[in-house]
Amino acid sequence: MATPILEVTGLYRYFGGLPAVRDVTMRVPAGERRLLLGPNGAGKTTFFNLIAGDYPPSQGEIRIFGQNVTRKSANQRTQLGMARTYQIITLFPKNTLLHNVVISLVGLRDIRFNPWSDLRRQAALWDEARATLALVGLEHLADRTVSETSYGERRRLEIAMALAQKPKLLLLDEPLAGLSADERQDVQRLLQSIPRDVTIVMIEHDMDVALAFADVITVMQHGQVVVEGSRADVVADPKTREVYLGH
Amino acid sequence: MRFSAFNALPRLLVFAALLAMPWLVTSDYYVNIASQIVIAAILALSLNLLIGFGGMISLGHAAYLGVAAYLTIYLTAHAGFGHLTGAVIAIGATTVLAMLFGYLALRASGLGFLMITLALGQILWGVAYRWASLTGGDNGLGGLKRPHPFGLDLNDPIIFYYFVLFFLAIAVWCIARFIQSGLGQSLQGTRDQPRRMRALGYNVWLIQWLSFVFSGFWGAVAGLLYAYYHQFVSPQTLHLTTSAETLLMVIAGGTGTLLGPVVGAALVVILKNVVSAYITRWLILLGVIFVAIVLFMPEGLVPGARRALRALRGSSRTDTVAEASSIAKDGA
Amino acid sequence: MPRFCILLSTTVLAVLALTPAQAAEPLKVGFMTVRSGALAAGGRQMEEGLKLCMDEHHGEMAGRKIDLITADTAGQPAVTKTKAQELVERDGAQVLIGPLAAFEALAIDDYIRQTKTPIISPSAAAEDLTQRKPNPWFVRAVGTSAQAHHPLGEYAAKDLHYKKIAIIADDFAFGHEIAAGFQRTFEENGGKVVQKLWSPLNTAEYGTYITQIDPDVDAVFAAFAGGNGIKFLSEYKNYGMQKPVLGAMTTVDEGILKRMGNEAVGVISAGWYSAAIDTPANKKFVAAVRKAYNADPGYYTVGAYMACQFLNNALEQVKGDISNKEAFMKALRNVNIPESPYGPVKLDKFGQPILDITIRKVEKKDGRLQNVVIKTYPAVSQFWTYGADKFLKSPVYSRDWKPAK
Amino acid sequence: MNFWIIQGLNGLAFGSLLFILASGFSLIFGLMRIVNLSHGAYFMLGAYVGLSAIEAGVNFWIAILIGGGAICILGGVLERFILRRLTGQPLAQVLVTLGIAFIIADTCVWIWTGDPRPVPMPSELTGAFRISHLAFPIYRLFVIGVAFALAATLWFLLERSRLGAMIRAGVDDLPMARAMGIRTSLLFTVVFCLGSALAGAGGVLAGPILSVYPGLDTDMLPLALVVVILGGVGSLLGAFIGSLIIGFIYSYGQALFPDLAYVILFLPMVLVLTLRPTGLFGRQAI
Repeated sequence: MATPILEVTGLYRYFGGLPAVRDVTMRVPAGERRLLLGPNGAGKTTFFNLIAGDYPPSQGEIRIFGQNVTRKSANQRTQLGMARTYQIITLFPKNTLLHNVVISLVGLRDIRFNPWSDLRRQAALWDEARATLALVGLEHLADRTVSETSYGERRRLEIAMALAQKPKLLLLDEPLAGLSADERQDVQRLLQSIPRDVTIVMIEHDMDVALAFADVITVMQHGQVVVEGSRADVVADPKTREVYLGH
Repeated sequence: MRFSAFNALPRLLVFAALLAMPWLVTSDYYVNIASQIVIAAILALSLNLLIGFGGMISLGHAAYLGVAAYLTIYLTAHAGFGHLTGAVIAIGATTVLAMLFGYLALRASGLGFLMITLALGQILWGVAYRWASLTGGDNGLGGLKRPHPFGLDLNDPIIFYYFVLFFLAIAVWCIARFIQSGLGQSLQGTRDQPRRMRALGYNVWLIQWLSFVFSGFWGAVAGLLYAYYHQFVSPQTLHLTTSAETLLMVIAGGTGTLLGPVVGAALVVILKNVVSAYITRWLILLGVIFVAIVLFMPEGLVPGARRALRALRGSSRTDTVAEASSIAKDGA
Repeated sequence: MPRFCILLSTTVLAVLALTPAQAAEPLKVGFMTVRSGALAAGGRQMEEGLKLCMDEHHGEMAGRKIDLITADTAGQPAVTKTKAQELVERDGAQVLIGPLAAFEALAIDDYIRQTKTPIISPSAAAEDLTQRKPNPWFVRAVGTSAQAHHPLGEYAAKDLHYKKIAIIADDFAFGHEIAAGFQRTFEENGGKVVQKLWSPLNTAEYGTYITQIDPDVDAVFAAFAGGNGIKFLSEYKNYGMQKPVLGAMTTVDEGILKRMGNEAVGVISAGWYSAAIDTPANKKFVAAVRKAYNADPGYYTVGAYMACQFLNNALEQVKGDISNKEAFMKALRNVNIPESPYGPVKLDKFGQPILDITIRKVEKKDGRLQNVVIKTYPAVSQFWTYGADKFLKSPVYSRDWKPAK
Repeated sequence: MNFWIIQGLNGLAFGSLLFILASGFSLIFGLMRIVNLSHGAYFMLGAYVGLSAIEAGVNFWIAILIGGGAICILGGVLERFILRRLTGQPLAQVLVTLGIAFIIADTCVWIWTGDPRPVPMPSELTGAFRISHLAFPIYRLFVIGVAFALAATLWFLLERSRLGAMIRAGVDDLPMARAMGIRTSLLFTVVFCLGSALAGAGGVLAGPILSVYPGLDTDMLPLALVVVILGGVGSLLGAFIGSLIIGFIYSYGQALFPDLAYVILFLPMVLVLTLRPTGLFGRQAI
């Protein structure tokens, strides 16, 4: 069996003595679409943040692409080929969409340490950013500032910034949250167009879209994994029902 | 990107005024004041790199001014080094100090960062005060003769003025490039969204540290010129009040702009040195001006004046305004 | 036409040294004081002393009107230099009086040499200004740091018969120099400095230092400047300390003595001046100060007053003609005032006054604290009894001059 | 042995003084996130006002109230008309609070002439308290007592009173406090007045030990910052323990390492902050 893209073993994270993530173990093989489900406060976002490296786990091990990254910083993990979007949108609101994507591109290039070369003159970067925006259908808004765009457009920009980095592992934190029906379809189509060599782990509450999209589903509650399996298995499992209806 | 005439004009005017200055005034005294403004402006610009573009409020920037000045005078006037060697070592060693201070200060952020820089500055002040055998203690260190680079007699106030103005021009140029460079843009990203930047693959700490060192380097250049100008340095140069004054120059002029620190430097230097001859309680006036700036132009004099100008021009030219604002934000 | 007159007076007539014509043109004197910041109190006293002297001469010296231009250095060396430039280059000052602090005087030392501007120091006491780095354009109207404390060391050993003394002093050059001068003569006369405590100039409270004082000493020599004397003495008393205190001139200077209470009574100090000196010249001076400012003159008041008198004396020697700076400087170095608040004053070849040093004791008299004179050492040189050559060859007075035993 | 006792007492007394100085600063920062760089100036102005009151014949205890009251009013006015508009703008806060500090400092030189002035001690507290051959000033013992009483009062105020409940709600989550119907606008003014009053009264109280002089403000401000940062920002307990630690470092440090006297406060601070950037008792990043 090939090395899993993401492998998490016995992961714990405490906040002030309270466990937010408890003994989570998970393997995500290459190309899989994995969905994380669970009620609010189940620890999904904390789990994401642990994988992304925002803070270290209290216990346990994280491997991406077969490499132990438990003690590696967020930016080091990104350099390995991981990208993420945020639940609460964090962009640079005063800059243009294009600029935002360029910043994303620069993150993986040595020019980020260059104190001299004018970023505005790096035509290749700007072209690539424009192409990425085209991918998510935002090229016509490239020169708008983020603050002038709609919520749905920002969501797509979030995804564009992640895709711009050509990740092999993509973490999507509620990419559909707060979107209108039309926008949902746009984003859904966008997600489906992502090639299979990108492994995706996604948190999402919209069951219809998510279930249609996912290969394997993990249900979390109280920081623990409750059920894990294929779509059909999880839907059929009584514990899933308990998690959702019990509350 | 095009630069609109609207946006470039004030800068051109300021630059022309700086160039023509010695011919506009009646006494060498004013030329010397202008030299001091220019030196203070270089220091303020370097601090602005941290504050305006990096969001790191430092209260210890006098460290680089003072250490470079001490080293320059000590090396050239007391340790027998030549002017060029002395200058290179002074700036080099001060930059190395910035590396160390950056390493320590960037352990914290926000108020913690401010306090570490303050504390490091005060430690240097204490060392300068106490290590009298090297620094002359509170009596200070003097005896430096101004150099004659390329046959220029820097004892002539006008030549000296153009000499420091040349350095200001280089500093503005380098800093303007820096702001638009990959590192500069990354720094501005870490200021606005450090966590996001990390997720995008940026080593936030390293970017801040490199910028810190870059800022320290320009602080050292200001220190070198300070030593040439005053030919004397004492612990007061390193004191918290110098750091605070520089911080106030930056904030009053407008953080995150190129012109702001220059205007702020002019304001403080003129009040302290020129206005004090006419108004005994000039310090009250300075305080009142600071309060007034906050009340009427909380973003600082330069951005505030820009805003006022824009308002005067009315809404008929909204497109130009939008562009101007985007450039201003990019770090004009 | 007026321009022609000026031209005439400054060139042709000046060469001929026809003084009456010069009376038309006022002499510009730049005065550097401190009006803002921590040293403002001393600055104000200097202004008062200077004004008194100017008024005494009705704004005229040797027949020339004096045009006094005052500048605030804020007590900062960098500003001091700018202010010197302002006075000399912009306002055309021909003579400077000031500045207040030694580090200010040192900050403009090079500038004074470059511009060859005669300067009279009304307060800066740093030894080297008239010793190892004498500036030909500089004279001082006050004693050096150690000048008054050489006699005090001898007095403590010979007259007070103290054997063991602890020194506590401000940890900066002025304190170092005072302490070293005192220690030198005290130990040469059989005493022993058993402890030296150096408190930073900005020490918040002296409890930590007071409680370290060796309980076996005969007395404590406390050398403080500015307001530190006030803090130290009141704390000293509150800690129940009984050992007698010797002070430096500035520890119980009249400028702060007026703010002290009983804790200061009995402190013996030395100085080149005391408001209680019983001579007609001083009585007249003190009465004038008391009338104008309702306070006894101290270090800064009398320093500035005397600097102004030096100027007057030198101007009279050159009959108001300052166009020949070298000649004026020579006259300034040649100042000889037989009667002054200080007593008789003349200068040595380094530009440093030779002064009567008084040993004073704080007593309550006429409802106020006064430095009552208990002994006078006449005509004391900055080199004490060592002579310039021997003195200048011995180690510089510094913090590490000689460790305590 | 005597050395350790007496320097310990010195440290305790100085730490107490620092707490009186820093408590108001900490209170204001904790709730309002305002770094009030005028705090040192408030302290100095309070001392001057108290001094003038005493010289006008008022008794020492009333003078403390007058000093505190004057600064309380000053702080309230400044909060209402200036600082209020600057929420979340740290740079503007730095500029305006330092500007106000300049104005106050120079005004003090103007009014009180710049002479260093001791604040007279109440006669019942002069002199030294003696046990065997140890002597310690009574006034300092008194200051220690005041600091502990103040700490207890502030603790009670914050933890047990209605005002305290509102302040704590505001510190924890401002929008939530507002939603719960707490008049945060008034709360801010009250807290700022309280913090200012503590500075002013503290100035009078410290006057007999520190005396008043131009520059007292800039001598004291870094100390307040050191205490608050070292203890952990906005934590009253942190400020209290931080004050005592600084007090001990100050007295033992100056006695044991006289050569380090000039840097004795800042060296440990750099060490602590580089090892523990949130301060000794701070929980969150600052």
